Amino acid sequence: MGVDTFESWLRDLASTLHDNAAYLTELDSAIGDADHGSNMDRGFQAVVAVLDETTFAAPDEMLKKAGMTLVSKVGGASGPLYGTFFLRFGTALTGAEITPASLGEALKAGVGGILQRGKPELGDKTMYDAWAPALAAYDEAVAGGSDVHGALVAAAEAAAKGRDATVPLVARKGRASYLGERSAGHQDPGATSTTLVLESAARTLG
Amino acid sequence: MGVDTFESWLRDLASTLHDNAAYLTELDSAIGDADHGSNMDRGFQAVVAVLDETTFAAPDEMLKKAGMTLVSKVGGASGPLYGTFFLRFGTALTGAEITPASLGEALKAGVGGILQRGKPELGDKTMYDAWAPALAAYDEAVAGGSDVHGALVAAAEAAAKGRDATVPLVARKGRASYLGERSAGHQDPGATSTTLVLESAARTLG
Amino acid sequence: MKKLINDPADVVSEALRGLVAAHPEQVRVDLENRIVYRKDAPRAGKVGLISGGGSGHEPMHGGFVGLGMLDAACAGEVFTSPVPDQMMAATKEVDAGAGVLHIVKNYTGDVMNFEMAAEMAAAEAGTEVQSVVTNDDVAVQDSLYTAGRRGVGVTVLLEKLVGAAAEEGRPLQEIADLARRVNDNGRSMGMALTSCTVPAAGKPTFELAENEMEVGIGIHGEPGRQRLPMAPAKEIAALLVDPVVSDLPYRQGDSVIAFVNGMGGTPLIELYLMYNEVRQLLDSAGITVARSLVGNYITSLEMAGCSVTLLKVDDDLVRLWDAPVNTPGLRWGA
Amino acid sequence: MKKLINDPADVVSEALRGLVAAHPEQVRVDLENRIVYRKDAPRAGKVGLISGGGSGHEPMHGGFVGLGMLDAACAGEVFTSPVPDQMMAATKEVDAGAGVLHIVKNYTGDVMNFEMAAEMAAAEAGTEVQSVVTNDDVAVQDSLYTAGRRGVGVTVLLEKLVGAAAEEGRPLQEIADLARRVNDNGRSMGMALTSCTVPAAGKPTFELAENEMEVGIGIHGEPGRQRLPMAPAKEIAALLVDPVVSDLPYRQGDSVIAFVNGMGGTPLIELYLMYNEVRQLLDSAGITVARSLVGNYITSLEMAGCSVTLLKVDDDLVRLWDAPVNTPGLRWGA
Ligand SMILES: Nc1ncnc2c1ncn2[C@@H]1O[C@H](COP(=O)(O)OP(=O)(O)O)[C@@H](O)[C@H]1O
Ligand SMILES: Nc1ncnc2c1ncn2[C@@H]1O[C@H](COP(=O)(O)OP(=O)(O)O)[C@@H](O)[C@H]1O
Ligand SMILES: [Mg+2]
Ligand SMILES: [Mg+2]
Ligand SMILES: [Mg+2]
Ligand SMILES: [Mg+2]
Repeated sequence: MGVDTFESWLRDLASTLHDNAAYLTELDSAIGDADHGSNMDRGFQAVVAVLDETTFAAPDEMLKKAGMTLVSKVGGASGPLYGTFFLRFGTALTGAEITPASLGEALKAGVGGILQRGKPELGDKTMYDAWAPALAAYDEAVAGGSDVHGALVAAAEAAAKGRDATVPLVARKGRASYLGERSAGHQDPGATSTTLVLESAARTLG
Repeated sequence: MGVDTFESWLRDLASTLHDNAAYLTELDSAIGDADHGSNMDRGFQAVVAVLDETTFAAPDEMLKKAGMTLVSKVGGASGPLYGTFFLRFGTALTGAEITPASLGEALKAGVGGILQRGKPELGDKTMYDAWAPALAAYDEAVAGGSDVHGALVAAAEAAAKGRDATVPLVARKGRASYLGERSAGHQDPGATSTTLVLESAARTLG
Repeated sequence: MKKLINDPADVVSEALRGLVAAHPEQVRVDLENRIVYRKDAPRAGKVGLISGGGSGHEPMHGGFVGLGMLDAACAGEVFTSPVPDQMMAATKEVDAGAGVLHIVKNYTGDVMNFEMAAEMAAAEAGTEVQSVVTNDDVAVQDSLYTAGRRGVGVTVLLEKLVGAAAEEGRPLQEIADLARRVNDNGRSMGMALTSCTVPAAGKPTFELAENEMEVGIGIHGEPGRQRLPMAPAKEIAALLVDPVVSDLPYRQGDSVIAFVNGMGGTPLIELYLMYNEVRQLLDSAGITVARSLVGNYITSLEMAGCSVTLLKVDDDLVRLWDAPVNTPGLRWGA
Repeated sequence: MKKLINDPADVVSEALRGLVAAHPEQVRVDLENRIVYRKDAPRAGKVGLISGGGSGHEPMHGGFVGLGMLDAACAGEVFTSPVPDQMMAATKEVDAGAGVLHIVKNYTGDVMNFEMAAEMAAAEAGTEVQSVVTNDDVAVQDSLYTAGRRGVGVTVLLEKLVGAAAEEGRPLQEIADLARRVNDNGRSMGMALTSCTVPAAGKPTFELAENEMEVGIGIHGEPGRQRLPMAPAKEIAALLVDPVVSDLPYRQGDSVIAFVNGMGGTPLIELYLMYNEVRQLLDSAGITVARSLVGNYITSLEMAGCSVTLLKVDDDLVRLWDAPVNTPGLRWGA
């Protein structure tokens, strides 16, 4: 898995987020401020612009640059969260041979960044409700002998379940928390975009 | 025809205008500023309040007071116009024996006040388009031997025709003039209230 | 109708109570007559400046009472000119011997009611009254045979400029001449994205579809001269600026005060965006913007939309513009 | 969606262009970074004050840049907090050696982005940065386990008061302490009559029926805590004032700045009417209104509605409130 593989992930993800921008914003309208789709789209369009004009020697450089680009272009809650994810994810891959295990470590490092910035706990109705089961599923798959692709497919499926499980929750973090009980019955936009990130990874990596 | 007769006119007119307030405002919405009904209603409610608390010795005093009340309570275009009408109408009746002819003179004096203040010309799409034919019809009826009641019925019918004839006109005076060609196809609110004034007179005077 | 009101009949008097409660250092209010007075009116030796009109145009006129602007403002019902009694009471109250100027927007009702007040004040108290009628709206054809053009945005600029001149102690005739000169040099044009609802009427004055706008509106929630398909800000700016510029006309090298006014329901972010467009049009026409004003100053209840006013100015007018003003709605240098 | 805009993607930058074109004496703009700077920043010896946040709240924050208020404001996309690069650039630019205070409204995104900027500025330029996070919205339960209360109306008052203190040359720690004291003594509550439309989203964030209102809203067009049947202004005032008063709590004999804020689409006549109601409630609670502010200062695009903010003040705070301020959105004494 080289630079090209990761580039195709980022490009696939950018076009997926573009196609889902209105949907993500719609979800954010119900329990947030109607911008999650435009935020993600703006950020990943900027990542694509960077990919278009830069040649990267190694995946870690490309992923770190993607993270920095998200931090610089997105704003809101998702900018620092996804930005830090990619920064830490890329940093963790520096110098490492890419194996199912090392990729799992890198994912964990990325999510560690999200935990540090946002301090989400499981059940807060945030993107972490998709990331946490995804990490667990990935590790379990790898422990069961799965390759990167298989582990990512398992992670994406777990993320989707985590995403669906956000629906009944009363939010405790992010804007949805301001709604109190009224946040229940709506799917978290960030958990939805996280699922798109992992589904795209499952399609393109490994 | 004494004070009581004119008082019953003013009271009948007040309740007629109250019942038609929404309709007059509706007409004023199309080509004006959506207040003609509330203006007339506010003014005539104030007139009724004056009637309730004051005993008038003669019709002219009562009518002049009604005019001053309209001037003081209505504002807009209709306040000075109807206020001046009743002021001049009352003044013209001072000391006069009330006959079909003297009442006709008084109506003419009232409308003279409207002409002086508003400088409307026939066809400008204003209340004058109802007043002018009404005056002519009144005089013609009197010349033909009609009594006050008969002459007022004729005047009210002519006013209604004049009112209807405002529909196709392009306004040259009042707010409707700002609409230019778009004022055509709408009935003038003031010509409508003028018709109500005369219909009420025909019901109650003579 | 959804509004932050109680009984529609009480809107004007309750808002006046709020105004004086919020600005006790600048104004006092005669609640019975619905007159907002400058706190320290009458001012010895100063020409008294009075304006007024229907309510629903806030901050105009009550918000323009205070040092360097009006001495009194008479508030009518929503969109209905005040009655002569109000203007007469205000005229008597602010006359400090130097006479009084009535600033009247050109609407049949306003003109007639102010006229009656001036006649009454002259007859009763011997007060010298002059009137200036503003009529800057180029959407309406000016003609002797019609009601003529409406008075809109220029009224705000005029009240500021003439207010500063009156503060200097200039005599009534000079003040009145200045007011007429300001009116003659100003032009405006407005547009609406939505209608508005007169509280007593209870429903919108007109209906506009999602893809339509009204161009050539006034400030009374009335429909405009034309209903056009909705357009980008850049095109709307041209629709407003072009007829204004060509009417006076304003020429290359002219210096102006440029005023982008919100109709009440349009947020500041859009007004600044519009000002950016207007400014580009003026720049390319070679018209210099000496001063600018952007915000909700002469409104039409909660109508969304805006108007553009240009006023040709010389150094004297710019100096008067910069002079201190201390009112609820406009304040600087004090 | 009907707005006075061109491409939704250009709304923020075009509005910033308009802002600086309209107020060239007060501000300059870094268009690339979307930062509004006080014209003469940095000011030697003065603590630099920076705020910022999503756009759509105009005049906040760009309109509060100038003498006696902010040195810089970072504008994010509509309702999206700005990015760390902006705050870092602004921090470096306004630091005159006395350090910089970041004024941050409590939203996850704002807090995280400002935090990253402060870390980066400290690491890169050695700038001493303190942050104050405003969280005055009583509609939201404060708790360690949640995102906590939102920062709303108090932010405006804080920027004015702390701005005046910074103008006096007070040191960073004192300024930061003052800012925290102001935040601790302020509470707010808001309501909406309509939703608003984020330009990039193209349709209203939520739908409200003709007989409904949202109570406990923030400033991002989000639905509130409760949907209630529409009510008269008097009842709405009580719905806002009661939870505010009982939260701090404000007590009989307390002196406050009372702030009735419009959400953007509500005209001034209604805001003054609301202020009249709020004032009566405070009067009967024995709370003294030392100063007041009524108008559209922290808005939510074209949303109709209002919020009430109370801030308990002592003589020192009143003096800071009265100190000169010269910004596009708030101006007196200068
Ligand atoms: N403290 C947090 N920790 C983790 N994720 C969070 C946190 N706060 C918000 N989020 C995620 O961010 C998403 C919202 O992102 P976005 O709409 O782009 O930002 P904003 O809320 O600033 O408008 C939420 O749906 C949620 O998943
Ligand atoms: N110059 C005028 N002469 C005669 N009647 C007029 C004139 N201007 C307006 N009107 C009448 O006044 C009516 C409007 O009255 P109203 O709505 O109460 O006042 P405003 O136009 O000030 O809102 C018009 O329908 C018209 O009949
Ligand atoms: Mg969001
Ligand atoms: Mg009318
Ligand atoms: Mg009217
Ligand atoms: Mg956001």
